[in-house]
Amino acid sequence: MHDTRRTVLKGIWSVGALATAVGAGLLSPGRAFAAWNKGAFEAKSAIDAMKALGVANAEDSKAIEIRAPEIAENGAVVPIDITSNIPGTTAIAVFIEKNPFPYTGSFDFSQGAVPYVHLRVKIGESSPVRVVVTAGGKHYMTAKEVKVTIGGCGG
Amino acid sequence: MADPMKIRATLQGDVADVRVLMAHPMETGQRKDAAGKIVPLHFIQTITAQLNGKTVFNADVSQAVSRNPVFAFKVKGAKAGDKIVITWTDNKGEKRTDETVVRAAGS
Amino acid sequence: MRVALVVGLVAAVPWMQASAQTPDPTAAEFDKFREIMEQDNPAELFEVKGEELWRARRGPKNASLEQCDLGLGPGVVKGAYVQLPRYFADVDRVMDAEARIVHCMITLQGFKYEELAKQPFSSLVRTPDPVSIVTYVAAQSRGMKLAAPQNHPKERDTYETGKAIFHYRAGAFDFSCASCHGADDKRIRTQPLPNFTKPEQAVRAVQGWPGYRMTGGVMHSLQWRMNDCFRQQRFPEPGYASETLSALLAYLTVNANGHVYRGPGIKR
Amino acid sequence: MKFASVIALVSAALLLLSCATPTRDYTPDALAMMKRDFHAKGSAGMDRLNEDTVQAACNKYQDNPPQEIAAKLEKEQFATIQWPADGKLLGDWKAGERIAQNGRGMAWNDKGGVGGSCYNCHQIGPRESSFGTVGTSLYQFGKKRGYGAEIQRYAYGKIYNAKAYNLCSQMPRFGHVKALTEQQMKDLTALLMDPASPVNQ
Repeated sequence: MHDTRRTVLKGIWSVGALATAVGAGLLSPGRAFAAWNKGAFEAKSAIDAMKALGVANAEDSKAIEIRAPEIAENGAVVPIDITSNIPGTTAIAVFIEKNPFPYTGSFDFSQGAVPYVHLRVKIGESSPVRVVVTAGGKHYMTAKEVKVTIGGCGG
Repeated sequence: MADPMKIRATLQGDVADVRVLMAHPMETGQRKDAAGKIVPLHFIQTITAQLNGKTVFNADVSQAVSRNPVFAFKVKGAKAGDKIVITWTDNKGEKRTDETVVRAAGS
Repeated sequence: MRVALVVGLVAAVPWMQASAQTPDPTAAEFDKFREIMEQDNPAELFEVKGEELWRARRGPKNASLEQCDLGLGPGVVKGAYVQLPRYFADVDRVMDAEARIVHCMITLQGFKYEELAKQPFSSLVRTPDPVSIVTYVAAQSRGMKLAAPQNHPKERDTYETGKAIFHYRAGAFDFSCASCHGADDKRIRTQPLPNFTKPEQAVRAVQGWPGYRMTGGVMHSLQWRMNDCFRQQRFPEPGYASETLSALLAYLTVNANGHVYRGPGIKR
Repeated sequence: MKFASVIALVSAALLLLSCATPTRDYTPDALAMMKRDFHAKGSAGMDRLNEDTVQAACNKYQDNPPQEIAAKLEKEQFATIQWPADGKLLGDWKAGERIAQNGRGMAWNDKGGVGGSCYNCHQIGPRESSFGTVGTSLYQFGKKRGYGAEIQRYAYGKIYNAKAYNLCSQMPRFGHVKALTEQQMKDLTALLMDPASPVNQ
């Protein structure tokens, strides 16, 4: 996806668009990456979102660890830990395939940040959680199924 | 104005374990209020974290992140006393910045 | 008919034994991730807010709550929560933490009970002040042992009354609190039901409250938990911060005495 | 089961010893306190705090009434069961599954559309893994017991008034309190007793 971002940044018109966005306060000046990818976030399928991000050609990798519950106690708050053991990892993107808008977020690491992130997400129904890692301009992926159940009255 | 974040940055060796709690409704735009009216989309879109002024962690996220978001990440090469500054921006243009210092484990 | 019933029981027994012997894998999975959730708990956001509210001059009397006596003397917050409910001579009754906070908001700050009781529970758009305050107060007892006192005769009486409330069956479905929380190894849907009549399980009535509830993402106190149990018990509604709820909480907390309270938690 | 309840009694007794022995029955204190503190809300009126004869006996004897009292009251409860006039006890198991899944009904915030809350407490159909364990498993209910008229009657009667069979059962009396209609109870009976129901596969 960072390929896409870099491409966007290199394009003449988009530099102007970015400057406008910075000027409008939508982006902090310290943020060196492209704007929030509306097309990817509004895609209704994971594959369309991946295409919009330019990561649709990812290859399977065992070097990505996803720690998430097999059965989530509550789909409103599902904890996910992601670690990439692929050298040179610069970004991790998360897709919850069965959600209405599968693309959930991208996390970029620079200046010593370890390619690890913990986040908590809403999962509407049992779904694979797919993770795409960007490293050295290439994309790698893996997935883990999370089941969502009906709870009781308690808590 | 948005409520403050709660940020914890603890040193484990030379890696700072940064954990942040944010107060935000993360509305999906699909929920109805008591009167049956759709509550409009309202969610954090971007998060930026800096260590001593250098951007180390950037996130673009969707409304699928849980209400009152929790994130954690790790930064290598940090030391006690380093400054961590985190900023989020939501889809309505609201913004919140908070900071903390990296602490040695157990202090 | 008796024959049919016996058939039913016999058929059920092997299955029940199986469930008693093998630990529930679903529950084990929940517990594993519960720990991760507790590590970073949005309840802390409410704890911070509650502390601000405790210190701020508010209400018609423009006073803070810093002179509120939670049982250990005016202004003492540390360790107060684990020693509640307790008897208070100024009101001649046993009060739980939130009931006492509400009492202080009324007497010290001049708030009206009717106003506080109008919408006492958190919603997606609003967290009532006493909920944040009780979260702050509870957090100041993190890591301490539960020690709800049973010294005053009224504390002992209240415990026994709470116990009787716990076991009282009535209403459209013939339920008591004990219908769900009076036996071991039961669950509703996938939610485990602790047996609150036993000390080692009674702690689960107290532990994790006030709690950040994942459903809806709101902060709830034990006042809400008791209220919602009575709703599902198909009873009429108990008054907010009423003596009935203090009595019930006294029964549950005394049963759990001696266990370490881990502070505000996270709930399904 | 008996053994477990003995253990429960013993541990309850130990608990009492450790917390000063009660000198009397506190139920009247409890009821007086609740009557003072509660208020009617929605469909849940204050009359719900009053015990009927069954609840009173179970409260008085901690769910373990003497045999003769239990037998007499169970007989009374059995007499309240209104059997379908058309003599048919089996409805539509598909509708029954929906009723079994629905946990609404009779609480102060419930408005119409009452369900049976069955999965809250029972394992029933094979496809629903999110089931409670307060009640016994009903999976293969008919297959195990046979599909005869007597078992059909037991299933319908138990749903209608569980207290007719076991006075202090924790199961609500769905027909007796009019939580479920005759058709709904037939549908639930079909869920348990129809050989085509997934419960019996």
